[in-house]
Amino acid sequence: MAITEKISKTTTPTFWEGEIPVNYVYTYGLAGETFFRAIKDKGIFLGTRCDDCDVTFVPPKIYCDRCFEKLDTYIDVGTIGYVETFTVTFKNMDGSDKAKPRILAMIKIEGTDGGIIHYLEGIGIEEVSLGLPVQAIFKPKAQRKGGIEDIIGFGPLKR
Amino acid sequence: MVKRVAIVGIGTTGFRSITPDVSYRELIFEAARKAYTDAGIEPSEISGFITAAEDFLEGYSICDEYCPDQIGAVLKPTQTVPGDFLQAMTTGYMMIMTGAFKTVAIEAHSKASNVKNVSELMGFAFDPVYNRPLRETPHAIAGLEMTRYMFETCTSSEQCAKVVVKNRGNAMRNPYAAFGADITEADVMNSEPISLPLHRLDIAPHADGAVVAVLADGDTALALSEKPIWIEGLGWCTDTPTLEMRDWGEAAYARIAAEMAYKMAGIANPPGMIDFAEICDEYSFKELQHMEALKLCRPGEAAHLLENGATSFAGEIPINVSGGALGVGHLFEASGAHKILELVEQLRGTAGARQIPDVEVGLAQVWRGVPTATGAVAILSNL
Amino acid sequence: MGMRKVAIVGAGITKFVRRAQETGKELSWQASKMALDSCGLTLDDVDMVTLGTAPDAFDGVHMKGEYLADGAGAHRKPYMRNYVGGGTGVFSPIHGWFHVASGMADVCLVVAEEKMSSCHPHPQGAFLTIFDHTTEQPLKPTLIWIFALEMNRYMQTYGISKADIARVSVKNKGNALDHPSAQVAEKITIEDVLNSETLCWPVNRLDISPASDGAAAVVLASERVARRLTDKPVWIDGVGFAIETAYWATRDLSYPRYVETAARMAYDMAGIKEPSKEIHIAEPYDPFDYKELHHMEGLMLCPRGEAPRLTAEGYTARDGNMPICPSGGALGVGNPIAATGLMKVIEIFLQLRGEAGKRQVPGKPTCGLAQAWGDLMQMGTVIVLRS
Amino acid sequence: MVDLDKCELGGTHLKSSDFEKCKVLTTEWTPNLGYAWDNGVAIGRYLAELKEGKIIARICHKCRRILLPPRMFCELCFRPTDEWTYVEDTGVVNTFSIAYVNWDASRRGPKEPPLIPAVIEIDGATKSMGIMHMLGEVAPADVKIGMKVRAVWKKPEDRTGAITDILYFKPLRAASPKKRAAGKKR
Repeated sequence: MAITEKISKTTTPTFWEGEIPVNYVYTYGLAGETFFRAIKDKGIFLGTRCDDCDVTFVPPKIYCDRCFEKLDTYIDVGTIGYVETFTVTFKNMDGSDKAKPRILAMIKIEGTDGGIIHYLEGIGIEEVSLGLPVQAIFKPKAQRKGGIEDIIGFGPLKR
Repeated sequence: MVKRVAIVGIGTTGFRSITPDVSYRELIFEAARKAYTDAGIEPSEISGFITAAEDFLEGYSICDEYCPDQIGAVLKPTQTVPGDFLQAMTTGYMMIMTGAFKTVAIEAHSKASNVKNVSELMGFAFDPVYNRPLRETPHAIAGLEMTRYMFETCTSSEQCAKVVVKNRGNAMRNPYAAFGADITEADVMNSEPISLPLHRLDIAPHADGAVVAVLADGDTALALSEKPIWIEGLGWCTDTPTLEMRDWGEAAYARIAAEMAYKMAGIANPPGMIDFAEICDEYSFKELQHMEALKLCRPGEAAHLLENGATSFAGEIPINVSGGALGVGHLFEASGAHKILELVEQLRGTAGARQIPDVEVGLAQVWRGVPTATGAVAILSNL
Repeated sequence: MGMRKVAIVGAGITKFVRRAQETGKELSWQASKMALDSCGLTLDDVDMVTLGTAPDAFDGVHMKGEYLADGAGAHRKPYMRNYVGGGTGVFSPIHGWFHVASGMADVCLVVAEEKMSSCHPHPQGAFLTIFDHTTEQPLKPTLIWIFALEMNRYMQTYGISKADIARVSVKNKGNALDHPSAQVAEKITIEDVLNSETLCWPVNRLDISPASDGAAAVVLASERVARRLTDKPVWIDGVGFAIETAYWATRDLSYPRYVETAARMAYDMAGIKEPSKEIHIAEPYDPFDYKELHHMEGLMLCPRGEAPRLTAEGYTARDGNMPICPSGGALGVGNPIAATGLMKVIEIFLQLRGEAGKRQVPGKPTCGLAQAWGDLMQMGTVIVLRS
Repeated sequence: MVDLDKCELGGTHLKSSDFEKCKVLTTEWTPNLGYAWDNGVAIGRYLAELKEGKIIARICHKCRRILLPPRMFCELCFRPTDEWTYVEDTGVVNTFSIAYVNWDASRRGPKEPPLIPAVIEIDGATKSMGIMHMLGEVAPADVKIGMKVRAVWKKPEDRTGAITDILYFKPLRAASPKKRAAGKKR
């Protein structure tokens, strides 16, 4: 025993409640600004590419994180991708139950090394498989504000 | 020149789901006092101190302020490593290897029970622009990893559930553990779905507790301790924090950290050289994924080793005999501390009912949890 | 002691601004890339990375070291974050020194970042929760209180006037006019400081450094690598750090004992016996103007209570006997906490190499130090550099 | 050669109007970071005694310090502390400030008097064992370092077991300059 006097009644322990009362406003950064403007204005995904490392970044970065070269050429990478992996989520961030379970997936954008993490829409749980081709569904242009929520999700590919 | 570094003392409070009887200061003091008594040293004689902690786990904007008093570090060279205990221990190792520090004390603790909503807190670690607005639970990221891991290695959810059965069972032999239980694979599979394929029981529950360890250079270690536990290998690594660019099936951070630690320890054949391991099982599948990343088996083999009993208490390479995070409790930045505690007890031969006979080399591995891709590896020996 | 020698061989920095468009990752990359370019290295040459960044409550990301990793060059590398509150910026190269002096790394990239503007409406809000949650926060304190309390005690103990202290702000904001990263460089007078808004007496608005976004980086190398890379390595000859009790209200607030303890450790390592003679140039941490004076005394660069007089006599001016904060300091260049500390290390690095441009002090200094302070006026970090 | 003047430095400065006019994309977040910290033995007792209108400390028999706020271990001797002792609710002002800003950097309104936070060395505790608290019933111009003060407690029925059970400390021999207290900056 390291301290010589301890609490010995269940009615004695108390706690003090508090919080960290802060709010945040985040800028999207140089790459993020370009990426989300393209979604908002044109409904397209942009990436950046490092030819030396043979890597295409989606979402784009202004630098290659492998060789640190500056990347400033944005390329349209399309809105089609494949289910890299998925999960059926039952909980919200605060731990509460979702009204109905949703399928969250990592969509690898075709021809790139990155993608988008978002929901699958219009696809049943039993229909999902890894490698399933899907396509981004955007909110109508007028409702888009520039953010990940401008994407409703990814639905079945209609070639 | 300093050639070797050893652990010469360790102390812990043990781990419980709540600790309403003590403040964080009183909790840590107990672990520190035990560690210094175990090492036969007073904090006034220790050259440096490190606390492994993150601000928001403590509920402070600058948690570093509150680290010195309860570890005896007032007016001493003291720092916080916002990372796992294993990373802090690595810093301590480097400090001693510079030749400027003879002894360094490392502290880590968890008061997870004091955080009202751990899920929200962990969600606050998401990228604020690309990921956080979806308001998904952090466990969803683990769910994504699990699906991909199972796909790439042909592993089933039922096999992952067997990790939980093993580790909670192991914890029954560990007096420090908070969550020992005799459960079945069906209990895991029937528990509440959280983010399928993850069920409630696949996820390590949180626990409170503190651990303090004292490191010393070789000469000091031999003077202080009859059985110093030597640090033979260390590795640490961070893969991309960008979820969208991540390799979802493989734990690259663990593989690279292990390669580094094996190289340093001169280990060419890990399964043949490592007697036992404490590896991160914050989620059931992580134990299997990490075994493969650590090259304790080939990709896809971990589940078979588990089913053969090779990783059980009496198996060829016991994994998480302490009960792991699933059985002991998830301890945030003290996760690695608990693993080092177990390694030290096993290598000293003081692990009681869970003592593995004749062990000489043990491996500890941690992962910092969702959404990170950061991990560390330490290899200790009693030789 | 036969320790491995460690040199600073490259440096990079961003502008310090009140609100940056770049994310913290992008700022980190800008500074790190510049640092690597400055010594002709690529990311491939970097063995290990350490990142210094102060509270998560500024950037607004839990475990922000993890979030910033790719911008700091950590991709699949051994990477750690170091953290000692406001002392972090000067501690970062100390943590980097551990990496190289231990023999674990030959090249270590040291990055420091802060994006305070994410915290709204004002980053000050993040400071309420640095106080003890149970025994102090219910009083709704602000960070400025604790400075005001310390400044008042310092003034009272040594009979120092507000004008004596304001002179530091005038000097540093003026020095910063020559720093390309500077956020609040201007030519002001003592009266401007004294007439600026009283926030928490005795602290006025111009006694305080601003909230800032920015990043800085240095490259550390072992002796073997350093000699190959440059004919002007700057050696890390001494490091020191120390923390005081968290029970801050029980301490002597008129003197920073933790800075003295840290300084003694660094001086011992560097073999410095008479700091006021052997140190030619110093960058003590100046988030508040009186802090520069306080820290000069803690660093034993002058007797206790004497720093204001030396400042008034021009001793600490850029062309004085001992230039203090020739960069412009936190008061002039800006104060993105961790990045500020590393900016100070970079300033000494440049001054010792004779590469400080318009800020270059006369007399070819060969020994300088940078110092930062952090937590509840509690943590001292000191690094001694020699050319 | 590192030449800051010749390098193109990063860091793109935005004006606050860039945010207000939505010239840049932003996203907002209010984290839900709530805590219930265990008070434990020492602070638990400290708060319980405050509710009774008393200030309690712990004694370390080795260094003979009387520790306030109380702790179950002596951080200098690194051993358990030994016994409880009550200290006075009077003390001496070690230092003070006169605050015109609130914790979030917002300014206090024209009708709100400035706050006077202080470090108060409590009588009966070891010399220099201070706590931070507020001063009241005193004009800012009359506050002096070294001034003797006494706690003004909330009414017993209003106390909750908190540091705010003490409303503030007032001068021991108050010059009762209550009316002069408001507003005037030093």
